[in-house]
Amino acid sequence: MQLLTPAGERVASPEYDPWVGDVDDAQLRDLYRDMVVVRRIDTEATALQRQGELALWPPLLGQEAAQVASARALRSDDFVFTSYRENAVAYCRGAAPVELVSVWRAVTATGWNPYSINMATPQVVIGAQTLHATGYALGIQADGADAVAVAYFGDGATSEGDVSEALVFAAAYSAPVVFFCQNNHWAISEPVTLQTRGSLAARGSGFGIPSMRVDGNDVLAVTAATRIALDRARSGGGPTFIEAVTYRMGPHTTADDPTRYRPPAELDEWRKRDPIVRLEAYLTSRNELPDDFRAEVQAVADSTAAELRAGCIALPDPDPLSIFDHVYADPHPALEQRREWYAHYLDGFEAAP
Amino acid sequence: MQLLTPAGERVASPEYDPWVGDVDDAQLRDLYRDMVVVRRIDTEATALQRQGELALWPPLLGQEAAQVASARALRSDDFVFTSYRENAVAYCRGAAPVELVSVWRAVTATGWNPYSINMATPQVVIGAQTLHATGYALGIQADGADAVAVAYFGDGATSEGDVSEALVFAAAYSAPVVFFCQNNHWAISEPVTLQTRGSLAARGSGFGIPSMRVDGNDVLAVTAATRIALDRARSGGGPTFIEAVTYRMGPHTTADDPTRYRPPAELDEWRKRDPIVRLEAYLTSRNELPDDFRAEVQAVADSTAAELRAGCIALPDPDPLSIFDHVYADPHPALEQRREWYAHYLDGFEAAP
Amino acid sequence: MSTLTLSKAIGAGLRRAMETDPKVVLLGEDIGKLGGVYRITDGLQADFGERRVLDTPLAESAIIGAAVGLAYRGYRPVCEIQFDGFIYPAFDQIVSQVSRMHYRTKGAVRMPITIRVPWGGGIGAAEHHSDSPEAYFTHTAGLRVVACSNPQNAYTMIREAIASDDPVLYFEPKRRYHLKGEVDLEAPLSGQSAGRSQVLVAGTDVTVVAYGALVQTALDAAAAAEREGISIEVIDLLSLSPIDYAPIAQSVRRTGRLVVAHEAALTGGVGAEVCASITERCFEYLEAAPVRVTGHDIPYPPAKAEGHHIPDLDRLLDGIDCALGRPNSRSGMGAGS
Amino acid sequence: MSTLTLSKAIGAGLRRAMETDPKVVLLGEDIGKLGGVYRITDGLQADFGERRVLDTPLAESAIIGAAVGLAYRGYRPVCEIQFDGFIYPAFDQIVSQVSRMHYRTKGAVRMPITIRVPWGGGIGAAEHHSDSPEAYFTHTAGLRVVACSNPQNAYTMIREAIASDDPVLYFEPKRRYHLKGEVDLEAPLSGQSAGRSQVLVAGTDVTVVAYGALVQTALDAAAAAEREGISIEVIDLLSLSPIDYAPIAQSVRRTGRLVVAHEAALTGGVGAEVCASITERCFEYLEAAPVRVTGHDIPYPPAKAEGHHIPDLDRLLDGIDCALGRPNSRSGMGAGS
Ligand SMILES: Cc1ncc(C[n+]2csc(CCOP(=O)(O)OP(=O)(O)O)c2C)c(N)n1
Ligand SMILES: Cc1ncc(C[n+]2csc(CCOP(=O)(O)OP(=O)(O)O)c2C)c(N)n1
Ligand SMILES: [Mg+2]
Ligand SMILES: [Mg+2]
Repeated sequence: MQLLTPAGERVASPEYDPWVGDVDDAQLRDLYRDMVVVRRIDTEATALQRQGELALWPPLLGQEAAQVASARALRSDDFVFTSYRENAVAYCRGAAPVELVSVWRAVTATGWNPYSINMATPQVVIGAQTLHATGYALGIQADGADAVAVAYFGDGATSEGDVSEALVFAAAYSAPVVFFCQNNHWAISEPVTLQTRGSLAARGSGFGIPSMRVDGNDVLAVTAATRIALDRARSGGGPTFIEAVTYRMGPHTTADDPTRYRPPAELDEWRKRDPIVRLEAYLTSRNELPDDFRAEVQAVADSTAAELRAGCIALPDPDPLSIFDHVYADPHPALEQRREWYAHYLDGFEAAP
Repeated sequence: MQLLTPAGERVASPEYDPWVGDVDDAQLRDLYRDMVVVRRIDTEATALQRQGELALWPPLLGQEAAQVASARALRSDDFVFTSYRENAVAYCRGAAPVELVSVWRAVTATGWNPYSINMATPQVVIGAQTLHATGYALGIQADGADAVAVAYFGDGATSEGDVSEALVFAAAYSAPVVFFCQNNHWAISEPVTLQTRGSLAARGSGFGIPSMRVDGNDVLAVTAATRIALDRARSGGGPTFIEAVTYRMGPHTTADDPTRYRPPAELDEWRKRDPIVRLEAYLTSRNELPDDFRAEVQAVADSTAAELRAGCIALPDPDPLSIFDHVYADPHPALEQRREWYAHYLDGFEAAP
Repeated sequence: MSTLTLSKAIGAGLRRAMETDPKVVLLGEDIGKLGGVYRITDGLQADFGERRVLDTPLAESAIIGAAVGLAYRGYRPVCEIQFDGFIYPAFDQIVSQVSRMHYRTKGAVRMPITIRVPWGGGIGAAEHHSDSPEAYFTHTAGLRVVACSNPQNAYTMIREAIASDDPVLYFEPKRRYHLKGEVDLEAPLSGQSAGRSQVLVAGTDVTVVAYGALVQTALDAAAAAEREGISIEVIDLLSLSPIDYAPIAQSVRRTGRLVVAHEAALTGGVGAEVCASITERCFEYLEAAPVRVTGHDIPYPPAKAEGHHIPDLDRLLDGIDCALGRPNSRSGMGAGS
Repeated sequence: MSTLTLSKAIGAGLRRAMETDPKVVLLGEDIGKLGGVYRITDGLQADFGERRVLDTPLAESAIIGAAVGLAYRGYRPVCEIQFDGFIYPAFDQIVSQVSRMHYRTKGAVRMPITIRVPWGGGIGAAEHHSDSPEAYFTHTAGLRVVACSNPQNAYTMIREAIASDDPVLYFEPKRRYHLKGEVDLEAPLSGQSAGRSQVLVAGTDVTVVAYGALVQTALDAAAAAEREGISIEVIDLLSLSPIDYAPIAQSVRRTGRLVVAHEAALTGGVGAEVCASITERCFEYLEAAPVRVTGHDIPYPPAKAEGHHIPDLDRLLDGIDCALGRPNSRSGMGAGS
């Protein structure tokens, strides 16, 4: 599915247009702003990593449309479970800039309280979160609520047994969950063709789940697909599988060197389909991207980046004894004792001459 | 796909008939004999369990066509990985009757040497063997051989992550493996509709694997499907997924009581599609099931059952110290020492007055 | 007071928990209409409906992973793993998700998940139906691990497990499912009791620590030893993680001798931890090295030979003799080198 | 002799094994073109082809399960698990299949599978990239478990692991990947050496047992203690299952004091087993309770705090003081009750 061509031309679609009928230029400009800001966040975080302020960073460069458009389609009471690369999703859910990087600075286990933005902390174990989303959806169902659980995951993740099991469970119970797969063509050094021969959307269908394949660099297509899926889930229609076809334009993480495995021509090809450029072209063609708006967006991006940087650098190292916090919710005397011992041990150093 | 109706009428199929063109009445009688014998084995083993001679038995009643026709389509150098219910497959591969029950008498970990009949020992962990078959197929591929690995598993198994991962791997490498799923409609007390909304064959397709749904109680259809799959695998075409639709007419195991969960009408319905009755009807309609042949078959079945019973009852209890055998292939002094200690411990009882 | 079997006591505890808290939901294979292969959940789906007692597709990782999501949403899922040997497909979800989510979210997200595991050997079962995987979980921070041993504690502990805001692995000794006993259905719950080991028999010569099915064997051993004039103190761990060492240490300070018994393999089992911890606590009081009476370091053998694998009364008495320095099977064998 | 880093030594060992035996095949995520995230397999796919060095789909259970099938067919698969924390999805295949297949088939089917695990903390990594799961495997009969600690033993032991007809978990201490050392590429293999612990420093006052990354720390501790006039004997376990107790017992009979160190959690770790086993063997020789210096019973913490979790030189020296009864952090704290 494509509603905006790479050149920024609007393609009519009798089937999908109704789903984005209300998306006017103002809304598109909002999406544009989000995308520019998250790209700026991404650049800043990468820079912070290069400067030694972050231990690692997984850039989302190129996946802005897939993440922003899908996240903006959600209601605040929907609940999102993601992998580690969905920083734009977290931004749209309301995470503060510094909350996006604190985990990558290795000073905390989580950047935010999941209940404050209705989004779980990033999941590092590939695919595991798809089951959490499915279970959460069972809870929504039991509550009789009309919220939706959304699972974000990558093309590589589709090979993990957990993802297939999540599809099985979701289908079995018609659970209100949206499986949002960002096919960014790579899982570290492995091309998507190693994970599947056909499309990933076909995978979803095989589990009896309505599935869509959309241009993930097209904000309108992603919006339409996400809305269709959410609507189905809210109205008791069960799960949907969305394959958003996009591209990881950067390295897997800042520790990765894609030149070892990726043909440069491929990247060049995808540069032409840059999601921001595309929306820019469309809005420009409609004279809906005036200079003052661009300037405003740039200002927001810059100030967000500055806030991110300042917040990041100011993040304190964790208190040594905090490593004993929250292992258990109920009291645990043995661990308390260990903490006391360790405090005593540390005190020994301070006491030492 | 169906080539023989439940009433035993031959249905022409331009697509599949060529695959069973050579299956003449003599061959059908052979399949008939196998089915009758394995049903007799099944009955005898169930009786042995009721009499306390076996700890447990998983009957295959109703699945004779699916197992016999597929197993008889294999070459001896193909390698088979099954679950616990494929006793007819083991019989066709050449397992002696007593070898089918020795594990269920709990006196040994395996009934046969896998290399003697090119079939792995039954797998109890649901779905695990599908990965073994896939790995074996990678070995065939690396050897440049044209053998095929075959994985048998149930409808319930399709929900396990391992089975999905096996499909992913098989597709990724175009491995010469056949996934033979016996959809017998139940996984203990759970109907297949809990495991999937659509057909299971659709599941295979979703992984990019050519898939077929066949009447599993129809020896001809099963033969055709298996041959198509084997031919594809041998000629470099990669994996195939076969859903053989059949029915578990008995309990899950002798420990199970299906009246707790299964509508009796369903069983009645499937009795009308009994695979043996069907082939009987077809052969009888062609006057190809003379009384003397039926008598011969009955004699083989009875003598096989007698052999099974005699062999079963004669099986010795395991030697106590044998529990230390084969834990490791290379020497393991610590375990040797433990064995010595335990022998010494046991000797103490004999020495005691 | 009611007389119940251990299995019925668990069922009664589940029912009670479901009545008390609408957030308690059950997930597992065949737990609905069938009531589970051991009928523990018999009647619960009929009474509480399909939304609270979920027959799940055949996928253990998903059972636990879905429970994580339900807990995220404020539920208290109780998962049944059909047999001990089928918990491994869910291992990743248990050790990387269930055990760490509260830590990962700095306490924001609780994981009040109970994982019920019909457990252990001695029932003549097929492969993978007699495993003792408890040590994998006691080595995993963030989990609590308990093992019931009689109808009363089975009833109380399942309720406590469900009431705990932490994830609890609840091990049920299959071969004691039919053990009968008086159960006080109104016995008070204790937030602490999950961590409290219990002295069942007072004694002065040797401290015997057991849990699960072997508690009964330890009681038998105490009776048998008594007839020989040896006084055994029997302690039921009840909680395997954390272990409440106070009663054990007190006991060993008096007896000077310790025997720990379990069905699981010797190497790296719970016995190793108990022996090491008690040696740390009671070194000066020990009159002999603590003794472990355990399964061998072998895969679970064919059931006809299982009596040679898992410790029985004789093996335990032999271990007690060893702790007492009396003639025993290890005498003169050396303990390796 | 060549000077190699530990990581290059493993790569050299893999290459040598592949040259020697055409049945050796490699499986793992990103091990082909990329050469693995740690570049251990760098260049191997280019030289041996895609049929012998398989980049696999992203599925750990399948990597191990496929290796089982390859072993069935007569191959010797070497699997790379990308990071310690990602071995759990394969847990079922490892403990229910790999470890038991030889037993299950009464020796007919061999499982010469090597599972390489980049392992442990201290590298500032994200969650699940610093786990120490070795005790799960040492508790599992049918597996062998080894841990290398320097370039020479890394090279020799990977070759031995691949040559073994048993499955071997091969743990690679990530934070020592860059450790350089002389490697004799022609050093003889020993069918036994996988089970042989090694005395690295002779000493008389305390026996310190370590493995993997902490061997280096133990050597540092021995040097530091020596400056204080304390003589430490350092033993590298090398094999965690089985453990070769002879050198340790001999040492403890002389020193009377034992310290065991590991990064993994205290409870149920390898240290518990070593302490229990050595107490069994050397009870009369022990002058103090064996001491464990280990990670805490917590999930792996954020990396900026990892130095407070995994033992370092000071923690080890503190443990040595404890074993010697010298003033130390535990003095006056009691060991719980
Ligand atoms: C269970 C597990 N195995 C391996 C890894 C290591 N790993 C981290 S990211 C990654 C690739 C993921 O690819 P994909 O799902 O396509 O997501 P993307 O990185 O492209 O966003 C791998 C193999 C992991 N984190 N978890
Ligand atoms: C991993 C695992 N989980 C649970 C079980 C318990 N169990 C044994 S058979 C069975 C049902 C299998 O159903 P299916 O795959 O349809 O095979 P069938 O019994 O119908 O032949 C279950 C749940 C098991 N053996 N392994
Ligand atoms: Mg990707
Ligand atoms: Mg079935």
